[in-house]
Amino acid sequence: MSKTVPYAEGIDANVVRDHGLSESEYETVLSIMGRAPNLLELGIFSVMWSEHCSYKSSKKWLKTLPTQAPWVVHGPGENAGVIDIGDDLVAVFKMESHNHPSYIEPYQGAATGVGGILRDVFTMGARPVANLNALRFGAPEDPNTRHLVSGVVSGIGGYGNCVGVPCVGGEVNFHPGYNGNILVNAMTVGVAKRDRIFLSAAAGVGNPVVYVGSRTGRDGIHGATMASTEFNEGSEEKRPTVQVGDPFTEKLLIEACLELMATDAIVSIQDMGAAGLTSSSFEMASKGGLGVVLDLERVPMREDGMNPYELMLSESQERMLMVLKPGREDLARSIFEKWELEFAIIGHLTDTGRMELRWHGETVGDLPIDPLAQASPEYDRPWQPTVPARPASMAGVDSITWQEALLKLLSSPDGASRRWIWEQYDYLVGGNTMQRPGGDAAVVRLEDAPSKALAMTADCTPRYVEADPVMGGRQAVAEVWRNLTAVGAVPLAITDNMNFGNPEKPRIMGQFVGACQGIRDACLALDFPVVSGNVSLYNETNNQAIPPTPAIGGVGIVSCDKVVDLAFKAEGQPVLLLGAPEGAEGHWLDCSLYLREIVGREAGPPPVVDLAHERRVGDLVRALISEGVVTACHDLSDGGLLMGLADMALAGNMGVRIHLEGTPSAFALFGEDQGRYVLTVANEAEATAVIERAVATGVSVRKLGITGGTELMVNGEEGPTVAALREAHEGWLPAYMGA
Amino acid sequence: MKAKVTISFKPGVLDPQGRAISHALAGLGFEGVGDVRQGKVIELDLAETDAAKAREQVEAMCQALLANPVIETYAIELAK
Amino acid sequence: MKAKVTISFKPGVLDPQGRAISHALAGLGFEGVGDVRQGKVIELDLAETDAAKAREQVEAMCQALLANPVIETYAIELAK
Amino acid sequence: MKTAILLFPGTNREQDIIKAVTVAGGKRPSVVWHRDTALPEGTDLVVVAGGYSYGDYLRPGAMAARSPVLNAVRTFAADGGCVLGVCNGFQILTEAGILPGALVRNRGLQFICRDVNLVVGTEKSPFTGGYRKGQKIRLPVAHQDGNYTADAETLKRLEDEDRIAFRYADANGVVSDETCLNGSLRSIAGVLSENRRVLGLMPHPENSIEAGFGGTDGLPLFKSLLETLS
Ligand SMILES: Nc1ncnc2c1ncn2[C@@H]1O[C@H](COP(=O)(O)OP(=O)(O)O)[C@@H](O)[C@H]1O
Ligand SMILES: [Mg+2]
Repeated sequence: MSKTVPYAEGIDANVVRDHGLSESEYETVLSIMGRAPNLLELGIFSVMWSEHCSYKSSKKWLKTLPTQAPWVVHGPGENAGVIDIGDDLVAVFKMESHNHPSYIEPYQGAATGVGGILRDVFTMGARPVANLNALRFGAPEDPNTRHLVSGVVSGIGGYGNCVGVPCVGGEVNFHPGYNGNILVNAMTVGVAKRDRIFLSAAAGVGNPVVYVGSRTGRDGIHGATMASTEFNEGSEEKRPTVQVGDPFTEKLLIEACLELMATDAIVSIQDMGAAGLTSSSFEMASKGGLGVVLDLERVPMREDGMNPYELMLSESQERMLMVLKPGREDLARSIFEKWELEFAIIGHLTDTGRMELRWHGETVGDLPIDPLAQASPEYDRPWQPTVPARPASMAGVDSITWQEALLKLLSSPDGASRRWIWEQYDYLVGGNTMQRPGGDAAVVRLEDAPSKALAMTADCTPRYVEADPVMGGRQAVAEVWRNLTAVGAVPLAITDNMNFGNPEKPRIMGQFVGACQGIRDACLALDFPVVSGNVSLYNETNNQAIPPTPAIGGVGIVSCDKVVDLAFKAEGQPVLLLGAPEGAEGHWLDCSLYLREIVGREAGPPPVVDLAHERRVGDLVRALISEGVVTACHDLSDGGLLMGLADMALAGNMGVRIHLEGTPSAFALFGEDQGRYVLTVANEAEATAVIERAVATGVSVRKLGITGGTELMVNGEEGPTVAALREAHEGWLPAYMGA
Repeated sequence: MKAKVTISFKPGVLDPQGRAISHALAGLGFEGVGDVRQGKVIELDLAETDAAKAREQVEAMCQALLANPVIETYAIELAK
Repeated sequence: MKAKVTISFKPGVLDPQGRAISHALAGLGFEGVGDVRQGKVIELDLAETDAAKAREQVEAMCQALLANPVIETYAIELAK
Repeated sequence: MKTAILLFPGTNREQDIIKAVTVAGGKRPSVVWHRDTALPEGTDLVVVAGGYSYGDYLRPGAMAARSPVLNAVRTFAADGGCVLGVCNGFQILTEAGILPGALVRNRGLQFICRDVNLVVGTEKSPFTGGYRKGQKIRLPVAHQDGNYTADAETLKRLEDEDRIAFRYADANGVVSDETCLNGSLRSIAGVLSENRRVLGLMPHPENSIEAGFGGTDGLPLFKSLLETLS
């Protein structure tokens, strides 16, 4: 290495800085290369070592998450997680963020987010069977919020509906903490035959490297890099551009890839996600311990005058990279041509362990693959544990009647129905949707094993995580597990999407570390491993970080004939509460939705998640459901018991009469104690049997009352009618959106 | 006064619809069709009768609603 | 040669997008906005260099695909 | 009944139709590629499936309507063959001129996926024979461009000739412009051809054929076809 010539021609310290590499990182680049990198090589280091691709701040902690279980086929490290679901089938799923692009251009940002996560799943040979999305927006009063909601929702719908994957679930929060940084996390679940899973590790020196899908344009090339001197004099045409999604091409790509995957032509395959051709080719070669030669002039291009730098760094959508078996090129070509997609052999595998980039025969870049991948930075960033919040003052908690409070909660931004959103998503295509959006978990029947279904959900309660990251992380996993349990499913595994602020701040890093610890605790206790995930850091504007938001997506399996939902089914059915704390229906109002919306206080520690209790109650509920005694089931979360009962009444269009011990208090009615479920059973005899079972299992149980009537009654006090509940619940979002 | 706003994708931005149209035209046997771009045209009836003021007003509408400056450009024409 | 096709709804056909825009503009405080109509503009790069032939070709494209005669009308402009 | 389903680039609800035909008791439909110029020998029913085709770029159904297989469908329909167009299929059939009118953007501009109430307009067709005229049924819709429009003369003919198969209604079965979810003229959700053997409709009967999966109100449509065409 020559210390005297630290920069290649045309590069200086500013260019290096614009590429996001620190001085010490650049030193490492020099020692790996043994010379100064040219601009193309620098660009490659820059994206490979970016936070997004290298997980440099988060790796240390992600490694602590439990990823094993007998049913896990592939955990983190592949494009998506893979779990065994019986019948020689696997479920393949992952969640991914598209936060920043969605803030800049909500429709296209969200749309391309859906496109990206779909590709992660069908790359592995799975047909996508469902989409979910976890969204966070700023305060409703913020002047940007309405426009962002509208754009993001129509973008998710516009892409997923066109591709024809039902969007069956998700979650949405509004909070001023997201005013400058919305979160758009998309999840896809796919199904494949167990013995037909495709991985990305390249194999076979000499095998052709093939590019398929859309052409490459100048999409999403990093702004900072484009501002460097080299590109400054460029015309308007050379400016980096926002990625526009093309769901039609994505649909063709799915069909073409799955058709080719049914043959024996593919050795390995990898979607081109963030950092496009660079990270896909690097990853394939690196996992296979091989080298690769790419002839970049063969890459199908959308615009004239594109250069190797742009081709390697473009983030154009709807593209894939594959290694084919020799001699299968024509078969593959004919399939992609039939689907009217680009197909180009752009290189081949070598045994050099190097990435050699050629441009019309001339070598324009040459980098060692393993050293680059292995030297990718990993930081142990300083972190400061979050001091758990002190108990909140409960002054003013009783200043409002329960009837008023319930209506207010049901029509609050975080309590209101999301129908306005999910009705813009096609949740029916495929004809397998058993439980639509609006319940605890969505349920989608398996096309190839029609007596079974997958249950899926996405959850996180950021206000809990903010108040106590460990407990909040735990709660997010537990709530996912509970939601799957509530429809009767056996929870199998999760994917996570860790959305946080700037990890260089010890306070933020402390939130991340705490959340990882909480997730880990819950995964271990609930036998609920992490099989895939994504990290999105630096969600900050003007030094203001988002509330820590580890979104969790979960998948479970259930027999179609055992599925239950939350709707009250018939008049006169006993209503039971399982898992309540000793001596009360509930008591934890700290950090609750009630305290925030009714009392105006966002304070206090989150409710305690006792994982042993969680497991005991959940396992009993699931057993009862599978024995067929449960007619409706709902877990309690935001807004506690009364919100839960209101959900059940609304879904069944039927009232309920309950009796609490003592006078109804906000604590009992709206407390957010964890690990609780409300069930209905067919008659008193069944109720007695369930109570005996619960007592024998050590699960607290009490009979709350009985279904029927047109209103919600508590201890003989008349409450709102179901019609009034509906008006409150359904009214807010359409009114807010001006629909 | 009538105004016509033509909104198109910025150069370099992918235009999937335009591409599909070009493809479909080729499929229908039309030869020699190169790049195709699809845009929007919005025609407005304005009460304003002064051309300069009308242009100013429409310019403001484009900024506020009609065009998406992140990916689109627009052109305004006025007519009696 | 470049061609520009402007496609608009026939008079009398209700234009939901135009109506929504007019509504939204009023909501944003723009006054004096009457009828609003939204149409499409399609720009084509043609290999043809003869204007008359190009027009004929584009006319045929409009008939064959670009416009739906049940609800739409079109206008063709040519440019170098 | 031999059913053929058309497959265009981007079609995404063909599996739903295949399921519906088989659940109703029919033989598994065959799939016909958009470039094919002929329908399978002995085809009794052609289904133009819902979902999207060509991404619905330009106009929904525009590109599919100009594909080679549509010429075969046009001849088939002219010879009295039965053709069912659901959602995007309805859009394709109007674009192809096989059914009158056009479908434009929903009144509220948004995509709408929900169950809707419909009133059966006529039982006189191979599709609607399993319902009673005036019967209220519930089917899901999932579309963004389902706003039916046609000139006054066409509308009058459709009504005079009893060719409006389904109309959108409210929960009580009352048809009105205000409750029509997408702005369709005369609340039209589905229309028949002159010979009554081509039906286009926006709702999805194929997503309402099994209890627990969207109800069974769509089943009579497929059963009625099976009865007529077997
Ligand atoms: N928070 C996380 N928890 C567990 N696994 C993670 C997490 N974040 C990322 N991963 C895993 O790391 C791998 C790389 O992730 P990513 O770069 O987002 O994938 P892609 O390149 O396919 O977009 C994937 O296997 C992913 O599942
Ligand atoms: Mg990937």
